[in-house]
Amino acid sequence: MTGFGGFLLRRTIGTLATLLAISVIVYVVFYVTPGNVAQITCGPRCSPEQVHQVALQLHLDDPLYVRYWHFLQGLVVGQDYSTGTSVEHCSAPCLGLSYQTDQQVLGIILTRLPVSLSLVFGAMVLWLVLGVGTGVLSAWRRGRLTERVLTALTLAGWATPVFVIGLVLMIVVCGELQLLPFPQYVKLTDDPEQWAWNLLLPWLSLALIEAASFARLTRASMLETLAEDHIRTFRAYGVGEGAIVGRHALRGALAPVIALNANNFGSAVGGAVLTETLFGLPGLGQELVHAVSVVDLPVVVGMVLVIGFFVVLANAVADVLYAVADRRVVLT
Amino acid sequence: MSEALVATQAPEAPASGASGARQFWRRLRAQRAATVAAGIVALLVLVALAAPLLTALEGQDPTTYHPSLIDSARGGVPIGSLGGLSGDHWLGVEPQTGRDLFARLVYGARVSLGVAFAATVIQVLLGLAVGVAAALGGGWIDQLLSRITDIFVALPLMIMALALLAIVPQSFPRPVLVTLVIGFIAWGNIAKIVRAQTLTLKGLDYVAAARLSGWGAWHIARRELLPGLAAPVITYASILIPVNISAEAALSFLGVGVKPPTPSWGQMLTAADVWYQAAPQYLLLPAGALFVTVLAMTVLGDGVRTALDPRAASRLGVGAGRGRVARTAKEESA
Amino acid sequence: MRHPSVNSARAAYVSLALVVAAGAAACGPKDNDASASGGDSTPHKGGTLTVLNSDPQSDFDPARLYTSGGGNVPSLVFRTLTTRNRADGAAGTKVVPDLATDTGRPSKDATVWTYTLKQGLKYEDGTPITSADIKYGIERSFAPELSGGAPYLRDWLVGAADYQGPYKDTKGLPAIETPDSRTIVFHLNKPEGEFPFLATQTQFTPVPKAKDTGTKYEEHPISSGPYKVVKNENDGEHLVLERNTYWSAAVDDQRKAYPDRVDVQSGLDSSVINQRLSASQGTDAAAVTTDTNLGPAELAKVTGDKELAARVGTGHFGYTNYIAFNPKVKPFDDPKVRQAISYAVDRSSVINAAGGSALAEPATTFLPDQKSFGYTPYDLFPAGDTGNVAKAKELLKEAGHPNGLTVTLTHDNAQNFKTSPEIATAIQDALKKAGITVKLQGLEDNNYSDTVHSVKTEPGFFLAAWGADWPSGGPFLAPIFDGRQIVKDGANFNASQLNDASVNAEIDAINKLTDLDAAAKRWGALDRKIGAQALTVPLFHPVYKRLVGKDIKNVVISDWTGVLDISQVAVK
Amino acid sequence: MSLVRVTDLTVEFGGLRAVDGLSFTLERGAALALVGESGSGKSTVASALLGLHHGTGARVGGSIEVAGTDVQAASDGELRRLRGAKAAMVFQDPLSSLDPYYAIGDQIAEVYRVHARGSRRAARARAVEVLDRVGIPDARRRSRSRPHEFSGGMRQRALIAMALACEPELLIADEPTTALDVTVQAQILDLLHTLREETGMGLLLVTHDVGVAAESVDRVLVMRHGRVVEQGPVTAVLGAPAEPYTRELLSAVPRVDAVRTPAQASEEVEASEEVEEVVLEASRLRREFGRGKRALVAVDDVSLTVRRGETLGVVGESGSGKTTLGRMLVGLLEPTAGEVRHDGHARAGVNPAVQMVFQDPVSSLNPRRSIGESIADPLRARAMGLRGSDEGRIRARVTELLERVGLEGAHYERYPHEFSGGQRQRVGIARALAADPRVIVCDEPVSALDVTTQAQVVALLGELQRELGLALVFVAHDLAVVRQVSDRVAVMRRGRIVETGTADEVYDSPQNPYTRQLLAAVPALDPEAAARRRAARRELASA
Repeated sequence: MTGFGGFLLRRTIGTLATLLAISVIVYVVFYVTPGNVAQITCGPRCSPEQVHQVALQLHLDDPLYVRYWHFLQGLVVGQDYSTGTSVEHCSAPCLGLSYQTDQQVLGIILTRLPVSLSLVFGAMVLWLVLGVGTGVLSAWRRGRLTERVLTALTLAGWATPVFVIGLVLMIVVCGELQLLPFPQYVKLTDDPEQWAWNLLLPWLSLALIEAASFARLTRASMLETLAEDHIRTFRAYGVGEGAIVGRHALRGALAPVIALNANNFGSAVGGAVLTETLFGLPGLGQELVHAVSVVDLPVVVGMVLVIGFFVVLANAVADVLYAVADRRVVLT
Repeated sequence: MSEALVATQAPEAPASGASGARQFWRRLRAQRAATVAAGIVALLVLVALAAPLLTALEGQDPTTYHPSLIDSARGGVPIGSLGGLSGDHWLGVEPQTGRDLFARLVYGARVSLGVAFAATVIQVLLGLAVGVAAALGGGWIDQLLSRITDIFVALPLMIMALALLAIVPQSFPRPVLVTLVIGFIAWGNIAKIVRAQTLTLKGLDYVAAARLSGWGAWHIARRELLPGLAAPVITYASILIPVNISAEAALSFLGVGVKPPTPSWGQMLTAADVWYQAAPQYLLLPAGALFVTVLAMTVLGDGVRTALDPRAASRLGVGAGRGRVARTAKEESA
Repeated sequence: MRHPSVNSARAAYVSLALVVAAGAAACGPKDNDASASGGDSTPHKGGTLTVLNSDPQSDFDPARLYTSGGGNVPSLVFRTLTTRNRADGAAGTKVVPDLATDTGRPSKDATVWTYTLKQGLKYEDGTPITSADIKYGIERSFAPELSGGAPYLRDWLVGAADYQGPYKDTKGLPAIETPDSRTIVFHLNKPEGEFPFLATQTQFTPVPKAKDTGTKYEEHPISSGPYKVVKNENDGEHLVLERNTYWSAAVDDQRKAYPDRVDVQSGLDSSVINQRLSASQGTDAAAVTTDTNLGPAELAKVTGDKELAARVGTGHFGYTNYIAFNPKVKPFDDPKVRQAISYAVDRSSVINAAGGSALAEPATTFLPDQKSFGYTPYDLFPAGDTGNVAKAKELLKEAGHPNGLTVTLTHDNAQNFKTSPEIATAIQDALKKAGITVKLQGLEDNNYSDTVHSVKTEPGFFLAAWGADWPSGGPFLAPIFDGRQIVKDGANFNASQLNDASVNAEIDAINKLTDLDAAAKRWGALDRKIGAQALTVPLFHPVYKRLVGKDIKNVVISDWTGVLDISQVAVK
Repeated sequence: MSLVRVTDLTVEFGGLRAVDGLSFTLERGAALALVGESGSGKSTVASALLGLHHGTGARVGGSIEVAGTDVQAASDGELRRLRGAKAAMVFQDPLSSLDPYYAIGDQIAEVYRVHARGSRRAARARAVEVLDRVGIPDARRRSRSRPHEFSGGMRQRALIAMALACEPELLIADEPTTALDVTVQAQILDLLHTLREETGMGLLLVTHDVGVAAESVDRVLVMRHGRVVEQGPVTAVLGAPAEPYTRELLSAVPRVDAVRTPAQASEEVEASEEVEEVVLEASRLRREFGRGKRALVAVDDVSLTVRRGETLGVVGESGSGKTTLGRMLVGLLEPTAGEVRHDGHARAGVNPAVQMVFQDPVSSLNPRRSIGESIADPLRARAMGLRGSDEGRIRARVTELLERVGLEGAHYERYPHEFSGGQRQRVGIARALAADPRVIVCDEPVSALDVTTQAQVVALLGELQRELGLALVFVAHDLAVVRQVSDRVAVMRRGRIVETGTADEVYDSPQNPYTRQLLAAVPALDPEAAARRRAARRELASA
């Protein structure tokens, strides 16, 4: 299927170009951000001399293009850093070291990525079930009370910021009703059952926000599909209403849902920062907000690239799923 | 929504044009839910604009502290039932500061709605410009603009906002800055929708007919494509406004939104969520206001989209375009 | 008011002596012993203590930590020459020997200090602790890669100003001599009577040169205390300590170390921490926090519930929130204007903004209201509870501003520093009554610290706060009012840029004294003398109220740290 | 007991009465055609037989009995058992009548398993069996492909296969071949004929095309405004119609063999001896779509000329490139090679002198603007140059054009959706005229219209051509209509012109075998002739 190979090649090149452009944007934006990085890294009571030493060590006084060149070098060849007693080599896709913690940025990302992914994947499953489910129900019960109630509920979820829903849910469910333990992140590999229990609330709060847009989209596209001729054909052959809605109308609604899902999934990886902050999940978003506040450029660039990568990846996967679902679409 | 988007008449022909706009309003009024929603949105805008008048009526203002009305020993929780609800504090007082909640909610509407509307207008205009240009440009223009759109979709709004809001000097008015930041970063999706819709419209016969009658590309885009784009853009805009309100609230949560003492619903929500148990009305008021705004905007959006399409006239049984044209005598005889 | 854990210890913009962010909930008001509800209150060994924190234990390296008295969690792993007396209230502000046999023997007018190590001190791997390790530990703190510690060693040790640490010039610091494996002598460039206080900081923790791995040392530092590090994830996000078998109570009478294991989790949201402590489910029953205060909202709920109220500890720490003036900027060069503002301030609405009278006490003196600081109460420009508007207007008229004036108050935007935006608006509202229109200028976290701490860009009128590196007037008044500590081209904390010869001389004189009580009285008098110039308007001292799990026993809160001492707590 | 018995059936949607007291019977194995124009209610009757109006808010009166089931009184369960098992229905547009997301075999299997218990595998086997029965080659492999991978004809065969799956006693076909090309239409009608012979299945055929009816049924029922105009054996009704409306209907049907009546060829054209100048000329036009391997040649080396006052007919099946050619002639599409010359000089891009009338009345007018505005478009475009273009003059011109095409000036403010298909095509013509063109290219202008409306629009075009001396290029797939309007005809196949000449030469003595095959497939009005032609086709196919 050279078509698919061609598509893959074009998309990879496109992705790389996009990510490179993003890294330039982030470097420029954060280069002009005020805040004396050396002073912050060195500590509040450092003398000007000490601050100067730290600035030299982190190449902070180099011009922008030199620092960006170092960044690119790191990506391709890797970089050497001195830990004082020895020299540490950070191998090829090296995103540099955090100014604050001297940890390899790639290491920070790899430890935090599974947290963000498990939060967003779980939330994605929930918002698909909630959103599409509500959409199907309100399309089926069109005009009746159930549809109005469902629409109002999903809109309520959508209108309330996540940090309000999250906290209220937590206080009620974990605090007063004590149905669930307070969320603490447990690695999936360590204990899958605990992992799921602890992430249930964060998933729910994130999903409640996104469910509304899926409900609206599913309802609209299902109504559109139900008005099409082939539904009439199957009715004329005595196929039951349940099968018609379940098999045919829902399948018709899947394609746009896939496209919207890709978009929401991508932005959720970065955007779940509020949920991560509230529930204390050590994810990408939380660390990114912290890194921005202390102007820790290597961490910020590394994280924004990873998040950007997931957004672009999510869109590419959506295009492929779209083409698989609807063979009429040709992958460009 | 700027009038240009909604109007369906050709500018040069005032006679039939006016009827186009008048028909739109008749079709909108014919839908009960949309009319109620339009009323609510109008009320909200009025409240936001007349904030000083309303607070003067109540005899309060959003910034004066009332230490006497809060119990300092218990963390500053308002004294009295329902959060200090009283004759001169219609909606009670704010914990810790004792400021009048009604005044803050009303002034808060200014910022939240102002930022949301303005940011949405920026996103819509940018999305329209890029979307239409990409669809009509074709070839490498399309590729370039689509790539740029991908980049902006990939940039996490929160993080870029955090950085940008830290860079701009303090003299710059913060609400305007927040609007520009949200407006200029989160326009990717609408550009994609506009591009897709323009591509479908471009293929229709009546656009080809317009080309045949000699109109230039720019004129066709404005007169034929834009009205066709109005419906999907309005629908998406009615989704964007609530998203932008929440974005402002999220920025306040991260401490970079609108700064005290300017009140905004986002600010109030950020402060109020911990008071969920001790002073629940402090949380329920802004959250309720937000919910009503979102509901009204969504219903109004659907209503406007239906009213924009003349074919709805027959379904709604109102105004021009609702009847069937009988067969003319000449047709019979031909 | 809470905020996602955005600031890390070292990013504290104000020269906050305290390494761990403000706020902790100890158990029970100061006077009665913190008895867990029901069951006997005598502490027993064993069990696991859980610590729920907002800020991570980042840079867990003795050279990089900026602690007050050796810190809370760090002092479980890093023993120092001297340490703070682990006792309730004022008794807790004394210095006592730790690795050394005494608190140090001053000579040559307190410019030379000699210490001798106790017998039989061992690291977690059984190797003996030597004075050379202490010397190397201090030298490491000068390396640029391991920056972050307190400035005193650099200022006080002879020839230390431009020392670049052991990695660059290997011959070490001559100012520290180690005549034999148990003796160590410090040579200072000027008399410092309070050197024993400095010796409590983690820079005085022994680090064997053979085991030093530079910036990697923080992942597994060699413990000299009752616990050793068995797990350190995400640079202090999750820290697990277990018993150090080579530690013995015989050589350490300060740390009780009842629990077998200490599990320090961080990155949690402050309202979540308070919810978990009040619910006390599962492992949270044996949990405490060392950095999260009860917010005003939670306080309202907690004070209503008898059982919960019993588990709230109150602590006082040497810390003052105040308004700082920069006399080089008009109109604040005129003392009458500064006095007018001092009169007009409404401390009750400021305190409400800071969380109410339970979380903040009004302050009229710059020094904190504790004996160890030599607190001598004075209120030179009495504003009463809600501000003296008449006096303020009168002074303004005299200063030539009959119909009031307009000024700009600069403050930090971040919510994490004691809700400064809300305090700024409280002050704005109060001064309005006195005809002073205040415009607010909120700056982002780092932007604020850069602007405020450089002589060139320092605003005329801004919110600030100061904490004690150790409970004495010295570290409180010297950095702020000593003319010689003004830094022209770097981080300057002498906001009023006061360079008064008599004040400088008095500071030097007090530093000579090794009798700390006498010194304290002198610091109190100096505070009142500086106060007369109305260079600052003290606002309030914070009060820490923190919850503990229901199974926690033997809670000790000293006035040194204001928070429960984790080395005394028991869970069985 | 007859297969279908309908007695004074009435169906009302809201205030509108679509079917007004209709009675007829259909015996087992017999075939009845419901013939009528759009809006006559014929499809409503067909749907009523399967009770498809239940629950749609329509009020259905009278009694309907299908294969022993009283549809009016039947419960939902009984109705579901009736639909597909006893009576099956085939619809008009094959592309949209199948679910695009599922393989064809699965869809047929799904319908089969509703009525016949049996495993999934048995159902799929049955699907392959019926697909093979309706003549789809390599049925097993093709049953796994999706609807869009089938041609129009193949999709209609699949739909018929779906109907056969449960061996119904009655097959209802609602305009089964309207959307198909004439050669494919013939194959489908033949298929229906052979299937009825083999299974003895009854057939109810709904169509607006009298020719199609003549080909394949025993009895005909003519409908108008929901009432029966006339019903009886096909030879009687079509041969000697009793009712005036039936006669009018039959006369409006364009005949392939009808010589173009002299009235249309006006005298003056013969009078002027010198040859009319060429207004539009295309030389060696070529157009490719896509790049590299997947490139598709739509138009391959086509040359033609159009003189003033002359109508050139371009006929061909779907996919022959006739529409692409039309768009290139008008300048909407850039040719890959070759050029188009207006009045002797080549000019790329659109040219006001050449206008176009589009096929689909729905998408040819901007739904959001009144028709007056759309017609005024070319006037305003030209007026852009003149300062102070007078609004009144434009409005007067538009009113004049509206009346000229048979509509009223007062319709200026009305919106496109308020007009019928025929009326909308008239608006399209008015818009084309507004630009005072010398040539109008009509792309399938009447194929979406009823026979009577079709005749009226064609007559209008003829009048305009004579009056204004217009040159017309008439692109269509219906050979009969093309013969009726064209002076010269060009037959296109796979992007090339295979035959050209005067209408009489091409229709009466076709040289090219493809033209002959096309002409043979056109349904004849006379049933006997239809049977003879079907036999001839069968040899042609089997040879």
